[in-house]
Amino acid sequence: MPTHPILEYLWVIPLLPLLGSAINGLFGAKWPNKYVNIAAIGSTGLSFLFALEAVREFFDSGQVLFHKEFFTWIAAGNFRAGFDLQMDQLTVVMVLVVTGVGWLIHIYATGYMAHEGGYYRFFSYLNLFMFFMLILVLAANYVLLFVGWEGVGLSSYLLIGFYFLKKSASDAGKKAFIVNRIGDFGFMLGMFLLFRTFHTLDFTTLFQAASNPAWVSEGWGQFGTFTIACLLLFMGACGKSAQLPLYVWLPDAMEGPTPVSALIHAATMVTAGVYVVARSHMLFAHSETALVVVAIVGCATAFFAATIGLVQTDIKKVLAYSTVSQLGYMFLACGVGAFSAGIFHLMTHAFFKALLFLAAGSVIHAMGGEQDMNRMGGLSKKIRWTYGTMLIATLAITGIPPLAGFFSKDAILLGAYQIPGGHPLYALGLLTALLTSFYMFRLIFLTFHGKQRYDDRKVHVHESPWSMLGPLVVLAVLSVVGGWLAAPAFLGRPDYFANFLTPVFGGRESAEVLGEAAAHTLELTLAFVAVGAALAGWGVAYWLYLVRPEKADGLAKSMAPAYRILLNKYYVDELYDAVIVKPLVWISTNVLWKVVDVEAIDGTVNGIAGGTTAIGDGVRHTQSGNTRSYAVWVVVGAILILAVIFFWPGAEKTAVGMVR
Amino acid sequence: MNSFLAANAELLITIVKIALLLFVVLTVNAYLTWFERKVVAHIQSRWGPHRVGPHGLLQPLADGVKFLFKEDPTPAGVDKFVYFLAPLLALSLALTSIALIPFGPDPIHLFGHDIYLGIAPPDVNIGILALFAITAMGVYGVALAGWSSNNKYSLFGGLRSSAQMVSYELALTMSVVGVLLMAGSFNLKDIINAQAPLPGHPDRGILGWNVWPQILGFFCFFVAAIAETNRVPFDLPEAEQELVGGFHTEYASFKFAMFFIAEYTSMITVSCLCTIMFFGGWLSPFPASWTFTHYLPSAILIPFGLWVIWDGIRYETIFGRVILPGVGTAIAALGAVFVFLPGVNDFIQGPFWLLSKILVFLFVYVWMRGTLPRFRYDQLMSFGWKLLLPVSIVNVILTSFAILAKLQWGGK
Amino acid sequence: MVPTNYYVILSAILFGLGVFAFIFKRNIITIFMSIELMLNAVNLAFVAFSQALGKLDGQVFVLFVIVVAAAEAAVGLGIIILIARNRQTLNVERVDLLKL
Amino acid sequence: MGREMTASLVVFFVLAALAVIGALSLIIQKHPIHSALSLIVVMVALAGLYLLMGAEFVAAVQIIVYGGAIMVLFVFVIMLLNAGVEEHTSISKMAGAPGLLLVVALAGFVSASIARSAASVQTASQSGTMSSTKEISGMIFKDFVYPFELTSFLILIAILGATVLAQREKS
Repeated sequence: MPTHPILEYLWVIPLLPLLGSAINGLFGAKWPNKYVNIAAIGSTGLSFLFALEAVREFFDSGQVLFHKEFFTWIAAGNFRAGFDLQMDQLTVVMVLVVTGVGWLIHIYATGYMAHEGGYYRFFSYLNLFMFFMLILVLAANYVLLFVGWEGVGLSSYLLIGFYFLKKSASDAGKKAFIVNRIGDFGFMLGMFLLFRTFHTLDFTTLFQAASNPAWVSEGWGQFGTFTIACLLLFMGACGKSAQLPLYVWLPDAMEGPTPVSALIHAATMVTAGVYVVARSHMLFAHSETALVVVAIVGCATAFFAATIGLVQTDIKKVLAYSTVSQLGYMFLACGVGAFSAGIFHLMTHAFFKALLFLAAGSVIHAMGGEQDMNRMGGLSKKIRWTYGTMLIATLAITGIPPLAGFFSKDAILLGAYQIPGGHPLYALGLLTALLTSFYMFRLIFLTFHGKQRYDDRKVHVHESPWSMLGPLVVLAVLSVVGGWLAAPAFLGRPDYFANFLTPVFGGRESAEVLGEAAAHTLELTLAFVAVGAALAGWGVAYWLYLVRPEKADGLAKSMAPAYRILLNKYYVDELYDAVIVKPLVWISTNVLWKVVDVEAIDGTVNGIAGGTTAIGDGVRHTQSGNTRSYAVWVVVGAILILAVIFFWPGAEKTAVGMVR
Repeated sequence: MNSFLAANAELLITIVKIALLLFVVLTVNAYLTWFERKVVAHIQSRWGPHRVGPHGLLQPLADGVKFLFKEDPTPAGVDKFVYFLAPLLALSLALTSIALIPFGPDPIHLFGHDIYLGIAPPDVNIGILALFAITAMGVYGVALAGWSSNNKYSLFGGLRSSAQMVSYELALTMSVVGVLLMAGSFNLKDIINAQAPLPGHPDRGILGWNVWPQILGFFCFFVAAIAETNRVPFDLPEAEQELVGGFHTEYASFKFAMFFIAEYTSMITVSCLCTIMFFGGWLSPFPASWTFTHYLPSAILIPFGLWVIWDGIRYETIFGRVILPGVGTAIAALGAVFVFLPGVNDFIQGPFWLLSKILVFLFVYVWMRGTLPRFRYDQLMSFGWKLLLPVSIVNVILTSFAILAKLQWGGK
Repeated sequence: MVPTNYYVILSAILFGLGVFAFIFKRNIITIFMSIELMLNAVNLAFVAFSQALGKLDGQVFVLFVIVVAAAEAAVGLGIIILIARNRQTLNVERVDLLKL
Repeated sequence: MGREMTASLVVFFVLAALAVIGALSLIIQKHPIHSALSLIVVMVALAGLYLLMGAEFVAAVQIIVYGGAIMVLFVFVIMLLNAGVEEHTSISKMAGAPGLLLVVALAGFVSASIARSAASVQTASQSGTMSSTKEISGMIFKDFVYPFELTSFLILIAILGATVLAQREKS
């Protein structure tokens, strides 16, 4: 019995969901939902418990990086890709978030999907996703991480297209898949470059090599290998985490079932990009350029998505764009070097955004599948629990203290403010915060307040079952207390969370840039400003949608062009369609299909076949079954051999040798 | 001229010997037919030939003349070449086989040359093998004759005989192996000498012959030999009742004579072989110490001559009364010569015994023809394959074991 | 003594004639005979070399060849009889099908 | 020596001519029987050559087995099948002149290459007593005893095969 059983057998944690997935996938079809639930929830719950135990052991072992090579997966030359898992502080956060939130969402899904077809299929996919996600966060080298990376992409594709009979759903799935491929392409190129440079893809060795001053001093500076590699990795991250310009798939991904949106497209998968950037911070740290790019992209995405979110009427779409913008925040944090802040926001966001989605799902459930906020309103009386939890989540995301979002977002803004030349970023981030609070409260007001805009006779509003409300409550609690880890910072104490992650990020926190006291005062001021912005957004939303609803439409009319642009999401999809999709389709049709495939490939295949037939026809005549012709051929062969023997240099020797 | 003679003396002598042997063999053949007819006749209580010459002694001559002067039709549709080849082949092979037989142990000294009885030099290492080779070739005469004469009876005769000969050749060869093992040589002379008493051993005379230890072999050999020569009871190739004349149905006059002579010649050859391999060849049946047996030839010839004279005097035809006494006196005189010329007498011993043994075997041949019925074809085959061959193989095994045992415990 | 070359060249000629017979003749039996002819030619070469080298291995080998030839003849002629029985022909050019 | 030399040479050439003529007539003859006879001639001539080379045993076996057994089998089969003159179908084109050319080339190569090697063999030591049958038997039953046993197996199997092949199927 090893001292740290679970750490020693870390592979159990990802394996359990895979097991559940396999069981459900293989046998679930015939089973009643009950068994499927047991398999799915049981496996994820168990892996959550094991994760907890592993974390405990990790602390028990003094928080030293645990790294174990379980078996070698690919070995070619000096290249080794092993099934190596590792456990450090960052992993701890990720694993707990993934397993914990994932488990809750599983429970929720049992209620939400209860009446859907393909129940077992859904949970099989979901467990599969859990497996790959855990592989992703536990991986100790880029290759294995990439496996998880692609795996989650796959399962996300499967789940977005869960209602594969709906064309929009399947299209959305394909869109997500393809857009992600673009990012993954960059990611792979990044990996290749890294391997070519450092001859390893193992995190520890790679980062040691990278932190080797020789490299840094070697002027691998702003546009060297590091920059390129980091930008390529970041490209992948953009794809996965829906950043500009690759964000387009995420809103469409809302076609999937709501638990999927909650788990994959809010809490876990989309944050994988952030995780990768944070994981690779050693590399990014060597390239200011890359960091700046990350910051700018993140900030721009945050603002951009927020603006789109202002006018959306589909409740899930609003949440989707808010997810995009929140991810932007995280990248902003990474970009300004406040990695711990980014991860912190990742965690809190996982809580409240999952909560938001689940609550929205509960609303949709209550409305019997209605997603348009214009057909809701005044639901607060009817579904109190949902309303309460969702309100908490909204407060959290808008950054009202002392809820989770406040601390994390504040840390990010602080980081952005502190870096030299970071004020524009800060300003934009602040504006985004205002917008965020506006559209979130707009969502709340449109959905739960005001006069009811739906037909009572058609829709029978009803509160969701406890299997759905339970997770809501738990997540609500988490959204409240989740941020308190960082609370001491405001009381002048060290930030627990940051300290906890310090071993990973080497304490390169912007907070240390200024003196402690100055940082404290600055933090407080910034916090007040942020809260002010949030309240302002709240107020505007209140005024526009509750006091003077007609004003909103007036406003929309008064600035019609901007409104239309926002409503159409800046026509980005149309742009992509015109610039990329149409040419691609044209090329594939007229070049790849009509020329390459039909002419070249089919031509080759048929040509080979025809050639073989022709040769066969020719040779067949030698097989006449006529003994005498066979004899002739034998004679010819004999003559050839004899000629060789005869004319071979020194043949007489060999001949004598034959005799003697 | 003389120089040429001197140069090619060997060649000359050989040619003379061949001519002599040919004459002898042909004559013996002729009188063998007379002998056969007489014996068979007496077995069947008839007189046999007695018109042409006294006791029909000129009958062979008459037959010869008849053979020569009868019309010789060549049937239509025969394969000419083979049709003519077949009898030639048969006869020549039969005669060649005789050439390998040594008729006496030691040479005559004439004109300063050692002249052996028998054409082949006595030290032919593979004498017996050569004989078998020739007899093996003997199949073709019959087979080709049967095939070429474009006649179904002939064809069947040829088929039967070739099958029969091939089958019995195995038994023939296997049965001899025992003898060869004991002699340790293929050379006929060595085989005979191997039956002679070893120096320093008791001279057991007739008891030393191979026939006693090789009785099985002898049985197999003799039966197989009769089959090889297509004699009764194995004369299916010319079974009159079934196949008219068998393979020589279409042959007339001289070509038929050729087959005929070939058959009798091979009879002689086989008798020689039997004598040489199982009955001590020219060895006297009596121990050498019994010197008086050397006068046995005279003791037989003189009374026989006297009997012939006496018989001739009281013969019914004048011709007989003239000719027979002459012959008698000649015979008696020969016996007398042997008595009074001891050197000649000693030299004559070997050939005398050899010839007398051969005569005995020829008599046995005729005797069997007179008594035994013919086999059926399937009986023939099963007899050859299922009895003779296994028995001869067993004989080989037993012999080799015996020899091994002798080498192991026999001492010396 | 006759030079070994003569024997060898003679055997080569005989072998060639055998091959030509094999190619040229149409009667299965004759073709089979031509095989025997080739074997004989080879035997001649064997004996010639064994004589030239003063070793008997060649002759022993010839004996083996003869034995094998006998076996081959037995089986081959059996096959020929079968073919003649089934195809009513001995012409190899009419026997060019594996199955009737 | 000279006379002996010429004598053996004469004998050799006579036998060689016989053999070649026989082989040729094997080809030329139309009827299988004639071919068989020509082949027998060849074999007898070869036996003579063996004798000339002093290989008496081989010569005897050659005549007994080849002449007395194998060829008899051939003749027997020809008679049994009543094979006629071979018919003139010329389906395989290669059989004619091209085949002849090939064969000439083959024979040329064989004789040339082996003779070239034999030229060096000529000087090899001539053992005095060739083919004393005892030596051969010694080799067969000592050095080559296993091949010898194997040949016995081969013969057995051949017999079985022949019987099985030739027996009429029960119908």
